[in-house]
Amino acid sequence: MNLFLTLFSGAAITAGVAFFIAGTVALLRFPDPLSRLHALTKADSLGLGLIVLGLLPWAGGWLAALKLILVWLLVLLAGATATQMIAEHIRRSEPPP
Amino acid sequence: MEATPGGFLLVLMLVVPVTGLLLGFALGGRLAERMALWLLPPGLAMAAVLVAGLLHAKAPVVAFVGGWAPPLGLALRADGLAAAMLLTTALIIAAIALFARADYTTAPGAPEARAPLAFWCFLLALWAALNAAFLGGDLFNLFVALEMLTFGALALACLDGKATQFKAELRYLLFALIGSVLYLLGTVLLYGAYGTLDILLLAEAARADAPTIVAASLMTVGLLGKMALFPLHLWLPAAHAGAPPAASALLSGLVVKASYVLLLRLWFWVMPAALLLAVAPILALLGAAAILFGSLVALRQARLKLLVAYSTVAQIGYLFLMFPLVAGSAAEVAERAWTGGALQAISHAFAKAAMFLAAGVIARALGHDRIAELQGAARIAPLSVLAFGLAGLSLMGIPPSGGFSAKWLLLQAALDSGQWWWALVIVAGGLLTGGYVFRVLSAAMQGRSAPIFPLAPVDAAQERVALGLAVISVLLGLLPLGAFGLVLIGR
Amino acid sequence: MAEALLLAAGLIFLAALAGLYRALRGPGAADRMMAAQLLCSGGIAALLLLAAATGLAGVVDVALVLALLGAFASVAFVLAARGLGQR
Amino acid sequence: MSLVLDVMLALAVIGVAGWTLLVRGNFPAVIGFVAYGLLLALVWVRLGAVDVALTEAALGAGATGVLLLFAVVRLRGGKAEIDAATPSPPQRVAAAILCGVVGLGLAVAMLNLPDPAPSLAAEATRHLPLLGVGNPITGVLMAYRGLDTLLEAVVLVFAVLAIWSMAPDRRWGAIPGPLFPVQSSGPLSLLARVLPPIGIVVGIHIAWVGADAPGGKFQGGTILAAMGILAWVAGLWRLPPVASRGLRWAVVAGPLVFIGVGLLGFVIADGFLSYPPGFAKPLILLIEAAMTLSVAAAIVLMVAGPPERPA
Amino acid sequence: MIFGVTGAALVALGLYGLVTQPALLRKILAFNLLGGGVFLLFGVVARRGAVADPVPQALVITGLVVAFAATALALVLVLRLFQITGAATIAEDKTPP
Repeated sequence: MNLFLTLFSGAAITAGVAFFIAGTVALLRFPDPLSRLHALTKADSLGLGLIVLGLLPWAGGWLAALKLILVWLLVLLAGATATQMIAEHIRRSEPPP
Repeated sequence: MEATPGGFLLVLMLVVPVTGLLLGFALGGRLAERMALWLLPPGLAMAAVLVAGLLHAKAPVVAFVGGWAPPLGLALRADGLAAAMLLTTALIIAAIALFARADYTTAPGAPEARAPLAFWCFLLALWAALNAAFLGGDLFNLFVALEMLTFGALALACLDGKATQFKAELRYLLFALIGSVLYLLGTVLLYGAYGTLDILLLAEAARADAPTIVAASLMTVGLLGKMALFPLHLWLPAAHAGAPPAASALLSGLVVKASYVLLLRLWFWVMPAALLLAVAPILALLGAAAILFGSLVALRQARLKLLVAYSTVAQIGYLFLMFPLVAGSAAEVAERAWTGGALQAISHAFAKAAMFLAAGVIARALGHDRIAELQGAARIAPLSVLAFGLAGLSLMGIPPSGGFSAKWLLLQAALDSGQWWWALVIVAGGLLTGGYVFRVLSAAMQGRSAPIFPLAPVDAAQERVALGLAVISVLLGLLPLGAFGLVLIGR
Repeated sequence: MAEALLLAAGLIFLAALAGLYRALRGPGAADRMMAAQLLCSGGIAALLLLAAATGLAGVVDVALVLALLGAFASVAFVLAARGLGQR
Repeated sequence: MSLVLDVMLALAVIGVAGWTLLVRGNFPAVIGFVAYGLLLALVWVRLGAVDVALTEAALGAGATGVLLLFAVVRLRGGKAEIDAATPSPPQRVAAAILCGVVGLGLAVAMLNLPDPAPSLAAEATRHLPLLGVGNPITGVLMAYRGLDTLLEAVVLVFAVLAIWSMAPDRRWGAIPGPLFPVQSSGPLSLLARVLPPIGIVVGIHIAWVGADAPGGKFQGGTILAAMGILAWVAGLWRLPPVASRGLRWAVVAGPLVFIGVGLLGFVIADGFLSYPPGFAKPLILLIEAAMTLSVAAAIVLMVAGPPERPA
Repeated sequence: MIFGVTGAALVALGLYGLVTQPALLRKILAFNLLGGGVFLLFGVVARRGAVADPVPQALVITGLVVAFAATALALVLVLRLFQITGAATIAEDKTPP
């Protein structure tokens, strides 16, 4: 059981790290702001979600686990709203050619 | 060091004005003014009782806040110097409160206005901050006290809401903030080196190693910036001259002294004697430069308030002459120099407060403060001109006055310790001071015959307050020197 | 286990730092805000991993505060950028 | 591994600081500053100072960042004037040398601190059972160095009043800060409705656990303040005017309760700010509760600024 | 000790910015950078012993609050100066009043 959990966590966290790195690469390489934004938020909210998932079994207590999930939900919420606002800002300030 | 009976008095000296400020702010309007005026008598009484108790017991009063002894806890200590400064503070605050009643009163039933509320609250705030700065026994606690002082002074100085004030006070704030940061850097190094920030415990432990030397230099530069010793005086003239008269009197008379007392504590308590001996001549040299430079520039000022502010730059210089005279001198000479320095701080506080208040009254009456056009001032505001003159006597060091006693003691100590060159500076400074005070007085005395009408009526009560402060600065010189044994207690 | 978690934290942190390069370059305010956002979520992830690795009490709370204020700061950034654009 | 992480962090902090100083444009500089605060919070975690990390994240990066950001929007300085105030190259070189000397001196001093390091850790922990609190930092802030904390609480009141008193006379009694249009729909409105309830719970949680775990009034109060500011910028909450007595009592309640409990010590214990055995924890919690409210109110008001629109 | 040197470097950087930056806003920003460095030194001092010393950490919390208040106050002064005169620096006026 324990081994299984460890493997599961390892996989989830590795995947999470990979998503973060992908997000950064996207931020650095993609040509226009909107596509960068698109790639970035997906990457980091999913990446964080996977890491939280990986850490959940080790949280030690349901309160601590709840806190982890809350962190993730907050980041999701922030990502969703901020992204939309940034997108709106881009649209306003840089009209498409 | 143990806590002593009577320590509760020290706590109350902090808590009473703070509570007054909080309640005054919350209740607002006329009650803020009432609160400040009500607290003057108990505040004065506490300071007087403290001084009397100290003179009686001949030992400092100590309180451990919350019962926690240093190094873990915080100590409040009132030695002779602190007690003398506390009484000076209480007297000057009371005088300024009486002076300001004419300017910042709220009529019964009138809506609350900005300037009066801010003035009365910050008067109490500055009082609390000054008390905290004189009583603090812990270097970090003193940092918080200095920050309180900066904020309060800043708010009072900007009270008129003029752009020139904002500019001058921003410059002051930047100097003060850099000063605070340098001071804070010193405290972190001292904590790292000794594991305590209590002044007396540090005094027992201090060594002359790298962290201590770096800490001492950072803290000294920071405090010198806060008290505007030449060449870090750039912010002072505009900041002090631009403020409303009541605020200028507080800033020039008292606020710079808080950093001074802290600097004394740092060097004469905390730092090892060897370091002090090396640094004292440098400080005194800067002081001498401040005296000569400040006085010369004051002599050339066209505006009365700027002249008074540059006079502060010069008079601060005298405070530093005591460093080499106390350090490494025979006990008797050191005591004389110490008393002279402390007396200079006190008599300058009274004299400069009187001068700024008098200058404020004159400027208001004439509608300007150009020295060349002061004719008739002596007829419109005779008591204010008299107050200016008396305060000037004290600053010059003409007997009998507090300033004379102070400068005489420093002069004697300089000659007795064989450092005659400081004596020359003292004499030259006195002559230059005479020059600029005389310039103002002669301009104010002119124009006896031409009819002159004041722009605004002169408030007799305000004139009397200014005169009262000037008289105190003179009377200090009539007290027997033994009375100043107070400032030697706990040295 | 702890070492592996630290390694993961380090990698994520490095990625977020590289993203900060975008903030250095710009060009628009939007890119800078994105970089700050990435640094914030990267920081949160690194903190969660650190908390698991060291077992230090309260580190998750720091992540929680960052998550809350990160959302708040992004909103403030956009509002401010809007204000700049309008004038 | 930890060493690598620390070196990386240190380099990042210095790099971001340098960039914040040098970058053209105020807006990017503030973003740089927020990133700097975030990195510092990580550094504090690495130093094992979780209480400070919380404070840095909430107050240092969050609240200060927003404060600076609002200022950037409202300040747009003239170019010529900036050039006139820019120091000449020789002055800059002199400043660089001077600052370099200070930095070098500090580094030397830090490296020469005595070993073993003097520390009050044992002493601070030893008396904790007497206070009934588990977090030694709360012990220092609320008991051993309670006076520092009291004065600092008063400094916040000073700052609020000082900021208000900078307003023009005719604006006295008005509502602080600029006006934000009501957001009835859109992402900001959603966030401003969803986040504050969560934030308030988290803020109270952080303030509450402070007695035994990292947290406390300043951190919790800052989070509450951030939620208030969010509701304010979304137009969902109107700030009360500065004439409001309720608002003023909210600002001074914390320090007043602090002083009240302190004075109570004269009667029921050994003097000012001393707690009677057995009652230390409830009294500390009482002060913390009142202070959380006041800190939150003070921070909202400091971010909002002087009164500027009629009530 | 890495962070000790970092703190010293931040202090030097912040001080340099505070002295040389012309715009007031940037000076205030530099002051905050400087503050971060100073507090970091406190943290390093707290960390030197075998057990973390809570006293310097508590001092930092106090210091952070005071620095925040100072920043708020300075910014309001800058803002008011700007509103009245349009000035964003405290350069000496060319023509004395």
